[in-house]
Amino acid sequence: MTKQVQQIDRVIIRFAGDSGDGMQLTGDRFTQETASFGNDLSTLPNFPAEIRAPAGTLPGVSSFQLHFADHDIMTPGDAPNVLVAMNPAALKANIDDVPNGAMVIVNTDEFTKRNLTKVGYGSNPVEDGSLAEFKLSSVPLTSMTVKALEDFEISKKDAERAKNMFALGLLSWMYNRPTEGTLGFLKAKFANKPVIMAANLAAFQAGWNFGETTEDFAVSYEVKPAPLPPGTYRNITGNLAISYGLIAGSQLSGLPLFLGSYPITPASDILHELSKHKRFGIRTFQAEDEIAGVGAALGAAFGGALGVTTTSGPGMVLKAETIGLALMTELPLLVIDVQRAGPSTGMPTKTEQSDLLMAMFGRNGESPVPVLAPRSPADCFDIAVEATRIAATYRTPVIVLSDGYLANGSEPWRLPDVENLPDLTVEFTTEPNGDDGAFLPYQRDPETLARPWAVPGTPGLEHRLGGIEKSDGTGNISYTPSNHDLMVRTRQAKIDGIARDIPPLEVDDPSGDADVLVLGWGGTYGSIGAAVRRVRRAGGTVAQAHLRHINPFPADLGEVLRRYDRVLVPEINLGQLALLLRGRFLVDVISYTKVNGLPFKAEELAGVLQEVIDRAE
Amino acid sequence: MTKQVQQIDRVIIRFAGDSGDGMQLTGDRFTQETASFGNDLSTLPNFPAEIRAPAGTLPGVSSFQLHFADHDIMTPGDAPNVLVAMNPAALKANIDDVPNGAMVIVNTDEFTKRNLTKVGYGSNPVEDGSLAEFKLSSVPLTSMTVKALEDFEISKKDAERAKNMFALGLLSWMYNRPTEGTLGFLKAKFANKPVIMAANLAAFQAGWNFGETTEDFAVSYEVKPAPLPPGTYRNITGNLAISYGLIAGSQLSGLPLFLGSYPITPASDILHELSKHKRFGIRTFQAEDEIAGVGAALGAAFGGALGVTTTSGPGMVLKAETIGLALMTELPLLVIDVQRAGPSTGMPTKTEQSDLLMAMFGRNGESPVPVLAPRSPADCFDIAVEATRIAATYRTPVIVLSDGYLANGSEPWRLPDVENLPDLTVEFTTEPNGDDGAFLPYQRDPETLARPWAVPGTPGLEHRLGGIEKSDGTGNISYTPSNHDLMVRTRQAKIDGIARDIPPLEVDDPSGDADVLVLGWGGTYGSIGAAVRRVRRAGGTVAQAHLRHINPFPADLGEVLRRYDRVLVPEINLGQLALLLRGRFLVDVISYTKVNGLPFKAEELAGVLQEVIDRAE
Amino acid sequence: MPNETNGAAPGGAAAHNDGFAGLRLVPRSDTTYKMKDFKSDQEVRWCPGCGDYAILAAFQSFLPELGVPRENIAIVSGIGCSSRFPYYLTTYGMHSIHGRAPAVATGLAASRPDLSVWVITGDGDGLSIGGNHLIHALRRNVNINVLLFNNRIYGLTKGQYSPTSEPGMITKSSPMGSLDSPFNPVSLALGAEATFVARTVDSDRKHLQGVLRAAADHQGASFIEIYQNCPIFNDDAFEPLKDAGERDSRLLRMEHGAPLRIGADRGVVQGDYGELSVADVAEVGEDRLVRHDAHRADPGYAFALSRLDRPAFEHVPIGVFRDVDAPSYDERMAEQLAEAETTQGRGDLAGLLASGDTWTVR
Amino acid sequence: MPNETNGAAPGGAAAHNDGFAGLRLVPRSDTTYKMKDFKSDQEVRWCPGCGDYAILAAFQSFLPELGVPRENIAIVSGIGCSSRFPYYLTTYGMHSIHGRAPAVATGLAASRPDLSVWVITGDGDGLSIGGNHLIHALRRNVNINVLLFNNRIYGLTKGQYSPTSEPGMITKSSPMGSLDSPFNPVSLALGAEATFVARTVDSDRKHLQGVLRAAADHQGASFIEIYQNCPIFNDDAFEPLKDAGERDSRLLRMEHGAPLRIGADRGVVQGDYGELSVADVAEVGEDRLVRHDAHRADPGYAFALSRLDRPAFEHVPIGVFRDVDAPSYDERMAEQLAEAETTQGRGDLAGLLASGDTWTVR
Ligand SMILES: Cc1ncc(C[n+]2csc(CCOP(=O)(O)OP(=O)(O)O)c2C)c(N)n1
Ligand SMILES: Cc1ncc(C[n+]2csc(CCOP(=O)(O)OP(=O)(O)O)c2C)c(N)n1
Ligand code: SF4
Ligand code: SF4
Ligand SMILES: [Mg+2]
Ligand SMILES: [Mg+2]
Repeated sequence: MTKQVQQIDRVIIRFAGDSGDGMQLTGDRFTQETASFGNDLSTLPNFPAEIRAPAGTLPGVSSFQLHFADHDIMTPGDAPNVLVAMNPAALKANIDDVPNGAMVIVNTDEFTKRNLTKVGYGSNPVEDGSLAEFKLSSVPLTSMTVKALEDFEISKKDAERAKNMFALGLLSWMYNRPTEGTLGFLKAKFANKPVIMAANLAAFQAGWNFGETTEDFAVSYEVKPAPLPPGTYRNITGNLAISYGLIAGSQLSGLPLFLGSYPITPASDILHELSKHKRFGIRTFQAEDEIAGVGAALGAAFGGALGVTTTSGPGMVLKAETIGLALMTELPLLVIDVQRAGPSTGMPTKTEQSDLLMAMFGRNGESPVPVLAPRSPADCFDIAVEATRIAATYRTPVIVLSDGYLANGSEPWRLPDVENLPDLTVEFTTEPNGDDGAFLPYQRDPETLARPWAVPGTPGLEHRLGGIEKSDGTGNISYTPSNHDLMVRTRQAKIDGIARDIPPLEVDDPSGDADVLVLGWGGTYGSIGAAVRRVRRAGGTVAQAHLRHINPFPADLGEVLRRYDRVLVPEINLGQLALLLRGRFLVDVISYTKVNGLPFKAEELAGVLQEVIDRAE
Repeated sequence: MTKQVQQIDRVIIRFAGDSGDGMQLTGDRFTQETASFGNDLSTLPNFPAEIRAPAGTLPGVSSFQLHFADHDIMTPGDAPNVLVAMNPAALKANIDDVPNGAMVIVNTDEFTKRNLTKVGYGSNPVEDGSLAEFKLSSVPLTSMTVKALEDFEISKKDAERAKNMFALGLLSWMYNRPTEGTLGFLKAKFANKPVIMAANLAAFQAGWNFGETTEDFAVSYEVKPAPLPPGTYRNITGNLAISYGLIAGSQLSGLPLFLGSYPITPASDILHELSKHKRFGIRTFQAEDEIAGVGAALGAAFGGALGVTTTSGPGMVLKAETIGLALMTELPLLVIDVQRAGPSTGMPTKTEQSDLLMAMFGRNGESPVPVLAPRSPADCFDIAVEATRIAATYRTPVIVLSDGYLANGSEPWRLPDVENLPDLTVEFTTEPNGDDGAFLPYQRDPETLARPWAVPGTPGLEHRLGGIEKSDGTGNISYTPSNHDLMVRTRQAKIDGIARDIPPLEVDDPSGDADVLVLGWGGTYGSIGAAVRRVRRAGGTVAQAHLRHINPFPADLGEVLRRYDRVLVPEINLGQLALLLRGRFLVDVISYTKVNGLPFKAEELAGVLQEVIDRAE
Repeated sequence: MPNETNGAAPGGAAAHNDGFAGLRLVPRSDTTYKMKDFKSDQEVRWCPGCGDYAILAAFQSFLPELGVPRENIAIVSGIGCSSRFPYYLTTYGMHSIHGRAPAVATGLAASRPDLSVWVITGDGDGLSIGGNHLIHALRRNVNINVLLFNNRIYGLTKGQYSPTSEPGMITKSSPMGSLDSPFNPVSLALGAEATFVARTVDSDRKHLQGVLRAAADHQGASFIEIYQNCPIFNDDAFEPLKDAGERDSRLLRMEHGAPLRIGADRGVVQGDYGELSVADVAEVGEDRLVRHDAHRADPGYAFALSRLDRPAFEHVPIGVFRDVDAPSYDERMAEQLAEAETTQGRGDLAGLLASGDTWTVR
Repeated sequence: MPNETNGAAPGGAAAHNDGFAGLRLVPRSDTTYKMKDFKSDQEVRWCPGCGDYAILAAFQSFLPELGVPRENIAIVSGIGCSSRFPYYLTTYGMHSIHGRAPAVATGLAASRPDLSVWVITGDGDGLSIGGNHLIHALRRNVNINVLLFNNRIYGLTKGQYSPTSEPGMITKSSPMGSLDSPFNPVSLALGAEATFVARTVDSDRKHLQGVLRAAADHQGASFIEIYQNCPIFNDDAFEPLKDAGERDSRLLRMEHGAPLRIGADRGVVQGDYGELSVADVAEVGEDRLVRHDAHRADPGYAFALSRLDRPAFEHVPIGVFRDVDAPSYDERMAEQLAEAETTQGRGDLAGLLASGDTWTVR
């Protein structure tokens, strides 16, 4: 039977099932297929907080959303065009997000009385007509998988576990995905378990064939590759991109990387990743706590390493005292905070942007620290390199604010040409800089105000650092009043001065006559961009700019803000950047906030934006 | 010989000597005499950072400044009218602060070649004419003391150590201080060492007699008592006043006080003081670190105590995570930060106001906490009571920002009538508040938004608290997006709502037509007030207001700010309150900052203020 | 003064517990509870097969034995899979922050001697980030019972090595094997002056409850290491101790007063430098077996016992290593308050405020 | 790539130290130093009579023995009177923050095996706020030497009780006496799997230097408790050990291989449960004296020794309790890096970035 192939420009698919159903793997594989096909894409995994909540319950639902298109896109999408629900819990937890008319594929085998009751369904939604507004496909995924694997020497349990591959096969057929990647992946993954490997391959194939053969699915879809700029691409998550960026920073600066870290969601993957790359001379130290993690990183920095520490909110606050010591000793140090929903333990697996003011001010005394924020998963790479540059050049701790959404979400990344990455070579000081061969550890570079970095092992430059106020020049302990005032202002001036080598703010204002500017920072770039497109598509005029450097701000930020009648600042917090902008520039920015643990929906933001535009007119 | 007695309205005396010379004790005693005489007064002790730096060195100098007057005064004074210098180091370290024409009394015995060289004096300033611009009195204090004690059975060393009492006697004569207090004090202090007691009494008397007899001192001075409001007074330091305020808070609320603390300068004295008052049912727990200190205080609060923790900057940052837990569990908790010069270890014995933004924002996630700041040593009492009120009423951690200057400085305090202190009685919840006898720990009081406080031991109200986001009402763990947004906003609304029972900002604008407002917060009240008086005395018109409540601000603050053409905000930091005011009210306040570890000088501030007034005109 | 603050614990009935020694200051209950009375309505959310289920069940069915009103029991935990424990019980509870449960519990126990306070922690929570609070609570002999669920892995953060993971273990954060030498939690607790130290196993409910009983009977801090299986990230870490074939040749069940025996034929003897080792009873003779004494003032013997498991779990003592009498922290603190009140009289606020040099302006 | 990062330590000469075992990876010095070469120009600012002076002098005059270039020595301290130490030496140094020196030093030592790293800490800094970092550094066997100046008081903050203060001690924060039972730092270190543990006294320069020598010769973490007098806030805390009359009946000078003797007539014997006690040699006979063995794999004997000082300093062992071989953390870490490079080849950035599923757009 030849089937109809329909061309579409973009699709949003959400795979949802029990934590044990392998939805993250399924999503990942589909993403890889899609990436290698050349679509632009953006993903949003969503895990339960529990490791493995009881099977079939709402808290146990795990999902993975993927948006792919034949053009450049910015978010994982607001509402899925296709929901794959592996059990009643997955249906219940996700159906509210699915718009009328969308396709819903359910695994009917799991819609048993018991499973339905578990999540509070009085009757079976697959049968009672309550899904009438959707394009419903009822597929007995489990039993079909088991059937397909009848001839394999595996337990029923193992056969059932392959049902995600059946689903993947089906969807791969439906969207005409290339399958070599997945086949290769399965072969590698189960290299040591040939029977399981064969079963998974067979399940995948069975799913594909099911789509191809059955009448249920009359149409398959084609989403053409997106016309991305030429280059070699890979799909990358924020956490992986940060890891690679740190390795690049180490290689480019010539500083061996030392990571001191303590596991915490959603930052742990950076620790995991870096610990794999020892052949780059990378040392990873899993410390007893966050304080020891950053302490060890600072100790390593004293010894001439690129000291890095990675964490999330609850761990971040524990590092404040040591970051203070780093800024007093003026040693380079990278502090990566992958923000999650707070306060306190909050919602570890959910995203938020609410650590900004803490990053700015969460230390005793006047303690300025540069703050950067990546705007997309791939941008995490560039931000990590930029953070290395600033830390190494200015001899300062640098805070990078990623977030849970960027960390686990992914997008295609055009590989940079390694030869064209910036040269960040650090020259340690090896010669005295004072009279009579003395070494003055706090005699600064007149331009950057950075102090010399002389590492142990360098003869003649022996010196002592510490957290007590230091005398300008010599770095000896000083309680002299005027010296303290000078040092407080100098430390501030050093950080403020970084603005000199930050590029001007890129403002996207195609017509040049927008009255309204929407300004964001960090992980909301995609949502805001998508909202801006919607508005523009609907005929609205709006300018967009996005901050990656938050402390210091780009030098022209004030001027940009004043250029527009209205400035909308959407944030996943209660208005933290807005406070800084207002305080710094006295501009009455409009703060739009939503703090529900999820990225903004483009549609919602577009509505807000339109309102602001309408009011401005 | 009868001597002339001259009436003056105020005097500033600074006692300076080696750390071993007992200058703090001397200053304290002179202060007590002055207080009991009925002058208004203000003091500023200044210790070296070292416990006992090598004798005779500059870092070893310890001083105590006292300002007293026949009228109400606000600061310990800018420049001493009298400097008592017990050795060359004390002279060298302090003479720059002494204005021409002031009296300088030096202990010539210590001006030996060796001691002079130690501090870099090429020749003896007492003899080389370099002190010509001062009214110099050269007194061989040590040898005269030893002489006076010839007949006592004590070692020469002990005799020499009594020289501070000789000096105290001399100054007491000079300013006609009542002596009974000091005599009584010495008798009590040395009750077990009768010979030492007698020697000290004799040294004190000898100093007095020396003033009375010798021709060196032709004049003695009289400063009349100040016309203070009627009442019983005592002299009190900020740390003591906070301690008493906390005890009062405990008594008034009926909550037993539990202090969890870890020693740190300049906060340790609160721990010391509270540990003395066990008969008030006060438990003090010296924890293994600051985290355990606040953790234990929170545990005690869970159990129904008034949980308190005290610290300074470096310890404060360590408490952030637990403060976050307190605000999530919505339990009352008092966090006292006695600020010192930062960042990092900074200058532990010096004052600063630079923890404000940390107190506001130094936690992960959206984590609003009320912030209060006492404005004078005696005000520490009222602020501690007010903090108790807010914590207990709103079930929230409250941060109090004192500072090193308030902590050790003192002023007369009119004892409150205990019967008139506010009734802060807390009623624990003892009955279910939900359907079917259920207890809903997050069902709020509709007015205050406070949740019920039910303590272990209460039957039927067993419940579990924690740092993960809680469901509105039940308090169960919840990852529901809309619930999180609701809870984040509700926690914010609860703190914002405290503004309802904060009194309107007191604005001191006698003529009512000032164009310039000077607005401060915390420990700078005295300096700003003194500057305002100077300006007014010189014919200037200026209004003054001072914030004791910083989060939330008094409800009318924005309106007050907009009433004035210019608002000057002096701070001992780089403009932290200024940022908040600008961000919140979009008012272009003028920030004046000095960060040298010392309180502002009234003269300097007056100059700044005058400039702003001039520019405004 | 609106209220009386001294002495009386908020909400506290007078203490008259004549059961467990560790509950001397806790009221006795009139109700006789059943296990189900301690089961909360919250759905238990550990992975299938997690050892935490067994511990929870054992604990819930043990609690009625305490004879203490449910409202006088408080359970404080940190963060980790194990630290979800309090939600599943109907007592008062606090799921605090990572590593800090001993500190929070110290404040609660020290200010509320009328409560029975239990701390639930994991090997990461209690020994990594929270190690310091734990050892300090132990040396102070705070009146808490610490249950450390040792699965030798970080469960909640999905499988990194912990301070008790075996050296060389390959985990997410140690792809080439962990470089760390692990703590022996029992040795560490003994080095920290703990007055009660025990070890038990998730799967042996009877033994577990026996240890809980002994802990409740101990005044001051009790430390209990519970071997707990994490089937997801460190399955079968304790298999040799559970496997019917191996178990008997490895598990040393300590009983106070009885000779230390392993299985039918072997027992523990002491060497020249005090170290303990396992020998054939037939060879060395019954008389040379060490007779277990958990009440020795000197912790050296208990420490020697704690080393028997090296290397690699060859012989693992379970039961009570050490249980000695010492006044608890809450008790000593309460005594000072009482003494202050007795000798100085009850605090009087007005008197306090006026206690310095005062003067009067009329 | 602008620079070579792997392996080569920044500024590091190749290692070829053939002196102390603990310095195997540290270069040897060509210069022969004198004590004065290690004295900095900063004025020493402890109180008159403070024990820290003696320790500083002993340390400065010991350093030349290391035979290591001055620039390859780094001293990391926390906060406290004792922690001012680094300023007075001409080596590299960091006066870090309260309690965190072992963490900072771990990062430095782990990434720079070519340095000789010393940690200076106090009983408050190292055992109170910093207790956790200390025990973790010890179990990991990080290549650092920890000198804990134990004056049994918080000096810098002017006299509060510390985790080693005697119970009941009256201080600024304990006007009715401290409620805490103190740690025994040696027991705690042994409970934390320390491979080298020693104790010495500020006033006995020769002994102190002997212990420093042994520590330098130890690979991995060395822990040295130094009794230090604080004449201002806890004067004469160690008087019985210094007083000529009492000293000999109290101090137990341990020497590897020699019988444990106290003074002329007494010595140490072992009891039934491994505990050690002091007996008249004449009574028990020379043969029964325990012969000191610092190299026993099992820490039980060293632990038993550490308990001899109870109660109240009756007999105080000084010298090396334990000194056993184990690879150090920096070494094991370096090995993994080397192995990764050997087996997988040196890291190549372009290759890494392209290591996933890639596709090409033309
Ligand atoms: C300050 C802080 N750091 C890190 C974390 C992340 N975290 C949560 S639980 C945990 C370790 C859990 O291990 P364990 O205590 O052994 O408990 P288990 O899950 O194995 O029962 C970590 C690192 C956190 N929640 N807070
Ligand atoms: C985070 C933090 N908490 C507290 C302090 C205050 N503090 C400085 S040193 C010290 C204790 C010193 O005691 P110890 O380590 O025994 O050193 P000693 O002064 O006795 O040599 C304390 C509590 C601090 N500097 N930082
Ligand atoms: S991860 Fe391990 S410890 Fe955690 S719930 Fe699952 S099985 Fe239990
Ligand atoms: S306070 Fe004690 S420890 Fe500190 S310097 Fe003075 S004598 Fe030494
Ligand atoms: Mg664990
Ligand atoms: Mg000390």
